[in-house]
Amino acid sequence: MKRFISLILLVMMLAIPLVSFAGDAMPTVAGNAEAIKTVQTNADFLWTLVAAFMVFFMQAGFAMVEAGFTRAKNAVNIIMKNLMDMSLGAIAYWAIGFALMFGVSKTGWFGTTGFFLSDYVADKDPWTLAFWMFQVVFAATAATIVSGAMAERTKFISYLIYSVVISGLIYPIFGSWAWGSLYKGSGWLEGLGFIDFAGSTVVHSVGGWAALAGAIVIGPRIGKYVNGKAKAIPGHSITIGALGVFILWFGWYGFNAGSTTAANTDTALIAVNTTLAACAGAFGAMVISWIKFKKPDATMTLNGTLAGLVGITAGCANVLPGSAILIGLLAGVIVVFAVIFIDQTLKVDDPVGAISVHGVCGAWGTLAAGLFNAGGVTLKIVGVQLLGIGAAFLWVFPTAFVLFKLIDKTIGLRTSPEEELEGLDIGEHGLVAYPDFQVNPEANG
Amino acid sequence: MKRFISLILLVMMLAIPLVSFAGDAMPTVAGNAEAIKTVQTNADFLWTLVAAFMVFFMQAGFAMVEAGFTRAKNAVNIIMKNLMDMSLGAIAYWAIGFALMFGVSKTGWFGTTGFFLSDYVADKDPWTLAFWMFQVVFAATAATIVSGAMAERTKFISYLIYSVVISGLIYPIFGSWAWGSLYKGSGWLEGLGFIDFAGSTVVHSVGGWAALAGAIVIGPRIGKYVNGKAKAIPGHSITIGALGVFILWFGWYGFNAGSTTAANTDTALIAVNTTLAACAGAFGAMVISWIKFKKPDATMTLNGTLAGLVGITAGCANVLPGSAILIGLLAGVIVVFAVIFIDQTLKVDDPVGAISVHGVCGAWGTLAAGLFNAGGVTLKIVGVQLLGIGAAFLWVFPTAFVLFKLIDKTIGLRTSPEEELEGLDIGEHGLVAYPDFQVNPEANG
Amino acid sequence: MKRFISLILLVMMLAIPLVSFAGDAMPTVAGNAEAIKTVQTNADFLWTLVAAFMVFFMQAGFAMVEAGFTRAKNAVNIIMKNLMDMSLGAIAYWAIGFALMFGVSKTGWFGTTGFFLSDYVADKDPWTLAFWMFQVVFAATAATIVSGAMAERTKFISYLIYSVVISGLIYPIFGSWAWGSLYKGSGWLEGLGFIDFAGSTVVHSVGGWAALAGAIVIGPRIGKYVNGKAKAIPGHSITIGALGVFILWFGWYGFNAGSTTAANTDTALIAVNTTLAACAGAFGAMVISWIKFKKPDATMTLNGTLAGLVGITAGCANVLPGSAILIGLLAGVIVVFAVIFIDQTLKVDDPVGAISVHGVCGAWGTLAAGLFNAGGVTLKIVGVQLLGIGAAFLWVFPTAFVLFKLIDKTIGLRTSPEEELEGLDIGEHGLVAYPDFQVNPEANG
Amino acid sequence: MKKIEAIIKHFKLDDVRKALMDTGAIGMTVIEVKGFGRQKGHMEVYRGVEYEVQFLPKVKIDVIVPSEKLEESLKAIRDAANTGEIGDGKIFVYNVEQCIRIRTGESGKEAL
Amino acid sequence: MKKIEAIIKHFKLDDVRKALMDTGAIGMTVIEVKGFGRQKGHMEVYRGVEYEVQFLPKVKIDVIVPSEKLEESLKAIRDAANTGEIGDGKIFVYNVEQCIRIRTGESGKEAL
Amino acid sequence: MKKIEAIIKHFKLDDVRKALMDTGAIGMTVIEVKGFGRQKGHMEVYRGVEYEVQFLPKVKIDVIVPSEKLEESLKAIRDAANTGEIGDGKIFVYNVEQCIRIRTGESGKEAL
Ligand SMILES: Nc1ncnc2c1ncn2[C@@H]1O[C@H](COP(=O)(O)OP(=O)(O)O)[C@@H](O)[C@H]1O
Ligand SMILES: Nc1ncnc2c1ncn2[C@@H]1O[C@H](COP(=O)(O)OP(=O)(O)O)[C@@H](O)[C@H]1O
Ligand SMILES: Nc1ncnc2c1ncn2[C@@H]1O[C@H](COP(=O)(O)OP(=O)(O)O)[C@@H](O)[C@H]1O
Repeated sequence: MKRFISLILLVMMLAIPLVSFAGDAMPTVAGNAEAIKTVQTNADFLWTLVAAFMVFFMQAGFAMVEAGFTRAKNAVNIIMKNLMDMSLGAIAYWAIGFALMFGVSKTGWFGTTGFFLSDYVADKDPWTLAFWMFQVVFAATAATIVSGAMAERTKFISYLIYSVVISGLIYPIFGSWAWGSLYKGSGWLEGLGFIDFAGSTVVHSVGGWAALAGAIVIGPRIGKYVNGKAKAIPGHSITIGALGVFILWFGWYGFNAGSTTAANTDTALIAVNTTLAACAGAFGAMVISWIKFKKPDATMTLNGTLAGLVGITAGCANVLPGSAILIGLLAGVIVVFAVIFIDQTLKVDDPVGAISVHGVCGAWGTLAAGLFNAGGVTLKIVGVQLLGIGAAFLWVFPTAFVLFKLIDKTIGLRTSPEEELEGLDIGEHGLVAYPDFQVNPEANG
Repeated sequence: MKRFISLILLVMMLAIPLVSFAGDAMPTVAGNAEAIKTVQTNADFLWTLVAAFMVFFMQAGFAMVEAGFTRAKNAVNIIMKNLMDMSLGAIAYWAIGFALMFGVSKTGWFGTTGFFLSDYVADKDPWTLAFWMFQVVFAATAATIVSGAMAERTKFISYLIYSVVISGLIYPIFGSWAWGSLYKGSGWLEGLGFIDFAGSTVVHSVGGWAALAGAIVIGPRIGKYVNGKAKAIPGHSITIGALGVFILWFGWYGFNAGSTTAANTDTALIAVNTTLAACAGAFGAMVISWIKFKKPDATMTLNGTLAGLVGITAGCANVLPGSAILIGLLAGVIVVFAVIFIDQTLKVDDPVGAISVHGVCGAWGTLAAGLFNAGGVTLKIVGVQLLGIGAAFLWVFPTAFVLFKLIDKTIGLRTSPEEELEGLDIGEHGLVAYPDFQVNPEANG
Repeated sequence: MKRFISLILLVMMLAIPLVSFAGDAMPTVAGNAEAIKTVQTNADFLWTLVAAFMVFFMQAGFAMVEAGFTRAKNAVNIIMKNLMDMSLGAIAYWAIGFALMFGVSKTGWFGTTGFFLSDYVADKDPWTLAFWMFQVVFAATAATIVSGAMAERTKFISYLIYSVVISGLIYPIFGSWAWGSLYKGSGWLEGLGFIDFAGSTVVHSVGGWAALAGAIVIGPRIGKYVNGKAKAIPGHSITIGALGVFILWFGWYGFNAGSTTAANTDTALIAVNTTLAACAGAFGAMVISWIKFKKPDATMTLNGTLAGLVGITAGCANVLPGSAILIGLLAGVIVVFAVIFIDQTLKVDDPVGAISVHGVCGAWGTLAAGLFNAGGVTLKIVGVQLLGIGAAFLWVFPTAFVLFKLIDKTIGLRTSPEEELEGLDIGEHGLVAYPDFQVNPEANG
Repeated sequence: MKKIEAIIKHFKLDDVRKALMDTGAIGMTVIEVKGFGRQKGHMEVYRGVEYEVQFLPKVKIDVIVPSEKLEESLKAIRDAANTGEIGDGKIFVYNVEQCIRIRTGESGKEAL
Repeated sequence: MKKIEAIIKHFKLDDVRKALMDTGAIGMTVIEVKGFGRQKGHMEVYRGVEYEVQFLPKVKIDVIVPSEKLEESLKAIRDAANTGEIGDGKIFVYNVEQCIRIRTGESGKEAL
Repeated sequence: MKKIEAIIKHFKLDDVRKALMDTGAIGMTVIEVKGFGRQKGHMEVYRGVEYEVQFLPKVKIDVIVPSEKLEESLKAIRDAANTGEIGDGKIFVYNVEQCIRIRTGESGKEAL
């Protein structure tokens, strides 16, 4: 009798995973437990993938922001760059980037396994794919940041080369330092306790510093600096640019809240922080621009929104909503000064403000994730954050600089002055973006 | 023996929550039950947040509809208004709106706890955040409706003030009457059985009646009425306007189906009803405009789509699909007549038809939710619906009217005629939306 | 004693579904098992609906692609067509299409039950609604493909009639052959093992072949062929067209990964394949166009992206990522040649390349799903794939051809030459899309 | 015949059109232009950089009138376009040597 | 030299261009304009409000020709632009006092 | 008074404007045009179809100057617009019979 009961219990508790939850089999405790795990796993996949799709949609946002903030004569070119940095970047990330970033890493400096998604081919674990899907759109985000800063003067073929290198090498290697252990890797920086939940540094600063290197190497657009004074070159469609910002904001919910890569309740705090920081960023930039320029500046306010989003990206999961407002507000203020400083003092020509939004506010956000840490702040925490910020700059800026210089010396980085004056659309793609509309004389200067 | 077995069973059924479902602990029935709840909770968060993100994306839709339906010379201004009513509105809703709407309410007229999301700071219950996230985008929707009706002539600073007041006070107070009990509140109107599942009245009519007050106080655009006859002032991009409508429709699935704030199977009926009502609304408006104006009118058909969506919002969870078609169809018909009546008879200048779409069809939808109630309709049900419709008007219209009058008397509501003629973009923001393109002489009248 | 224990176990395992998981009732194994099923069902609904919403959003993508790739003078018309094929199509699909496609089918040729969603009215099974929601947006996708190919010259009323017939008859009947058993039907083609997971043939080729029939019957636009030579008629906004492509790509994740209609881990492979094929498609088309035309052609590259997506649609769940790259790459190459062949050799005027992207690459994708089948390929598999491809053409092309001929003979398919020259927007809708902007002389030819 | 070129403010277009039609003019052509004269552009700030909007948008009306209608037409335009503010615009008059209606081939005054 | 200003329908631009080139013209300038003449605008309805589209889009071709080519050029334009329908447009002729090619500084007929 | 019509390349607009202002000109009008002359269009490929971009975008500057300023103005424009490359553009001169400032009613040279 005793035996019999024990047997039953044993079967119930242990053996029955064999039966498993499926069809009409008699349910068991252990089977249920398995089934629960399966359902949770399904939910995790669901959320990770939906979030990845939203982050993918940010590509549309970047394309629209960059097209809207630059001149009509270069719109086709900007769009082609955005389309191809995703397309080539994803293939490069599939071939090597993912392996460098998340493969087994003996040194803590880069991974060495899993090229060409071979992990999946080996194990058939679908999580490899879901995780890759989420990571590839992050790589594409880092890559696409640069196109805005180098807009209206970069050779298309040269941009394609850059695109492959950042998605395949520069981004993943830094990524492995901070995020490698999310999969099979292990990075030296995460080992120190570096906080960058969704990538203020890993994605945005990396993109931003590459953009800085590119903008320096390529030099300003013709007519941007006359006798050492910065000139305004307004973008051709604020409406399209603003649409891009709204799309980015929408996608950013996937970017930040999706970085749980699990369907859990942590996502709520992240979503709220993301919202409040974006709002405060827009507000901060509007107020500062109003004070400084006498009128609430639309392009600065749009930049401020993105600055708030970049600023909260590192700390979205470990700061309180009140802090998120402060982080966003300061990001909105910082971005205005950064744009002016880079444009007028450094005389680096960044048509869309990518360096300020992603580079500078990425650094700010990473620092803020330490300073406003809800669990308390120590000197060590702040120190590691600063280390991470510095490491990103020191890794990305020089390598990107060399890359752009190399391209420049070989196939050339910049289009001819004639082509630039006429617009890259004709020169590079043989097409104008808006053939049905007249173009303003002053916009072609 | 008996004891032993009982013990085992007891442990299995009760005591084991201590062990809980985690890691490799032996699974138990009670533990499983907890775990199931957790997974369902995770799914509820997931759906509530994804839906909130979709509703957020409606901000892009409103911005595009309003920009597209007004003139190029005011596009920057419209976009700034849409960006800032979200940004300021969210901060106002965080500070006070949410507390007034969902805080503990002793009277049934407004809540008094939970300012600055203090509930979360106290309890750390993440649901507070998820729920807030869903609600804040609803508040932003109500707020943003007004910008369209007051477009092309409102001072920017005045609009900002209005924005804070509607998101922080007017909307949440009415909201507390109808929806307070969804969280900690309890409203007198919901107590009577008022049906407004996703907010035909709570969100859309509230926005619409505020828009009506604003449009009356500010008066028509220069050139809109000449010798008492309404003139046409076509919008500058039907393409962008239509894109906005598609984005709104997409976001509306989050708006309606997300209002379950739970991942359950009720969402299916809601989604189907939403689809059919939108389709029927477009169809109804197209047919009526075709009959009345000899040609299928595009802007009316686009308005009809939104009218169908507004119309089904109240009853999306309690009417059958066949009824949804009827509700949408009638909303599409109503909106055409409402636009003409408001424009030509009332002579209230509403450039995008916001009052008709949101105010009038919001009322229709709320009534329809009673009339087509799948569970049967009684005089009482209809009476309460009418009461709710009336209460919304009586609360919102006077308070908004006073608010706009106050702004008008103090800092002024309207830009100077010169600025209006030249376009608000130059006057208010020092920027034109499309500097690369020539602008049509006739569009600047 | 024994009895007692047995009883307890019995109650625990069987009887307790009566108690069920709800409120504070004592949890049981069987109750838990039920509850787990409920949670998984909720997740399935969640995913199916979110995916459906994303697929719905593709309507915005189609509208933008088609508007951007055609001239400004026809933008209102294109948008109205896209809006109404969804609106009328959904109502037609509700009334009859769904029943023909998924109703009980005695013959394997079409269903005969479930008109007007009567299944739901009878059973109240919410799955009927969730499934319908997912299917209706597929029907709308098939329908909307045609508008691009017949753009800039089709009478609006005639397009509406076509729209109802394809959504209500042509599409669902073919659909029932391949997918009927997903609900209550059973089709002859699926019975043979036809692989078309998300509809390369069922949706895209069906739309593409209807587009071919339409474009042939209506004939080329005035000025498209002069002395037998094809002329270029550039679209009016590459920016808007590209935005449309990004929206489509985003929505396609819902299209492909959502076709599981279940929240499971299969979605990961599908998402990855979809991404890689789209990227490779863009790359393939860019390279080929670069070689052939000396410059990387933007509209071809955008078509290539869509070609990659169409190409992977059939096999997204049964090929490996490496194969997805190959399938996409070839689709990108094929689409360039197909566009040129159809335009210059067949002299069929398809302004947006719909026939090539959806028809031709749909066929390619269906074949590829067999050729690259991860489970291995046999002659039989390939044979059935070819049979399905052929069946789609033989069913759709003739019926659509007859339909368009019938419309042409009765109410007329084509607008007058004067209207076509002036633009359909004025003639059909009495509105211009961009009244504020001057229009280029050359674009009106 | 004379050609009158009037460069005016956008919002005066309708008034000028009506005034001209009252003098019996039955046709005219308008063109969007940018220009400056006494009225200079204004300074704006774009992303922190001050810049001058040098050319302001104006409308140019071309109307060809029989010589004997010239004075009347000039007065009509002036009266309709005048706001008394800077930037009201300018009127220039040219000689027209010939005028042909394409459809009928008529020429001279009849062709107007 | 004479300046010919031809205001024609959009879709006739290409024919007129070809006809002019056949006469030996080697340059021309086109401008998008809006105008009305015998052909008046039409009524449309926008959101329930009737309004008149007063100005219709046309293309203006400016071509400067040597005086001896004038008649030939006028005939070429007329023949190419004529559809026999209202709104076909008008041709105006002006005297050109001087012509300079910027690149070379040539002037007079050689500069054309 | 004379009217100078200069058809130049876009990016020379600012230089020409400055050069003219240095001669004392206080107003001008610019118009976006499309044209061709010695500089023909170029071939492009759209979706596999070769097509000629026949008209290239140019800017036309209209400036009315007192007759005695004509030569100086022409020189200023030529010098500023010249790049020595094909497509630099052309300058045409016309006689202006009358000039009126709308705001004040002044006419003749004072109205400029
Ligand atoms: N000398 C000129 N040549 C050509 N166009 C001119 C000249 N002077 C003025 N204009 C045109 O006339 C418009 C109005 O001139 P402006 O001097 O501002 O008007 P007002 O004399 O009424 O102040 C200018 O924007 C410009 O387009
Ligand atoms: N008196 C005029 N002055 C300036 N432009 C004119 C005049 N009459 C006609 N036009 C221009 O010529 C175009 C064609 O004139 P219209 O009278 O419609 O042609 P038709 O004589 O062939 O019917 C008009 O749209 C307008 O731009
Ligand atoms: N005969 C003409 N009549 C009218 N416009 C002309 C004529 N010839 C040239 N143009 C205008 O001048 C522009 C420049 O002429 P082009 O011959 O290309 O310059 P260049 O002589 O310096 O090579 C042309 O694009 C056209 O707009």
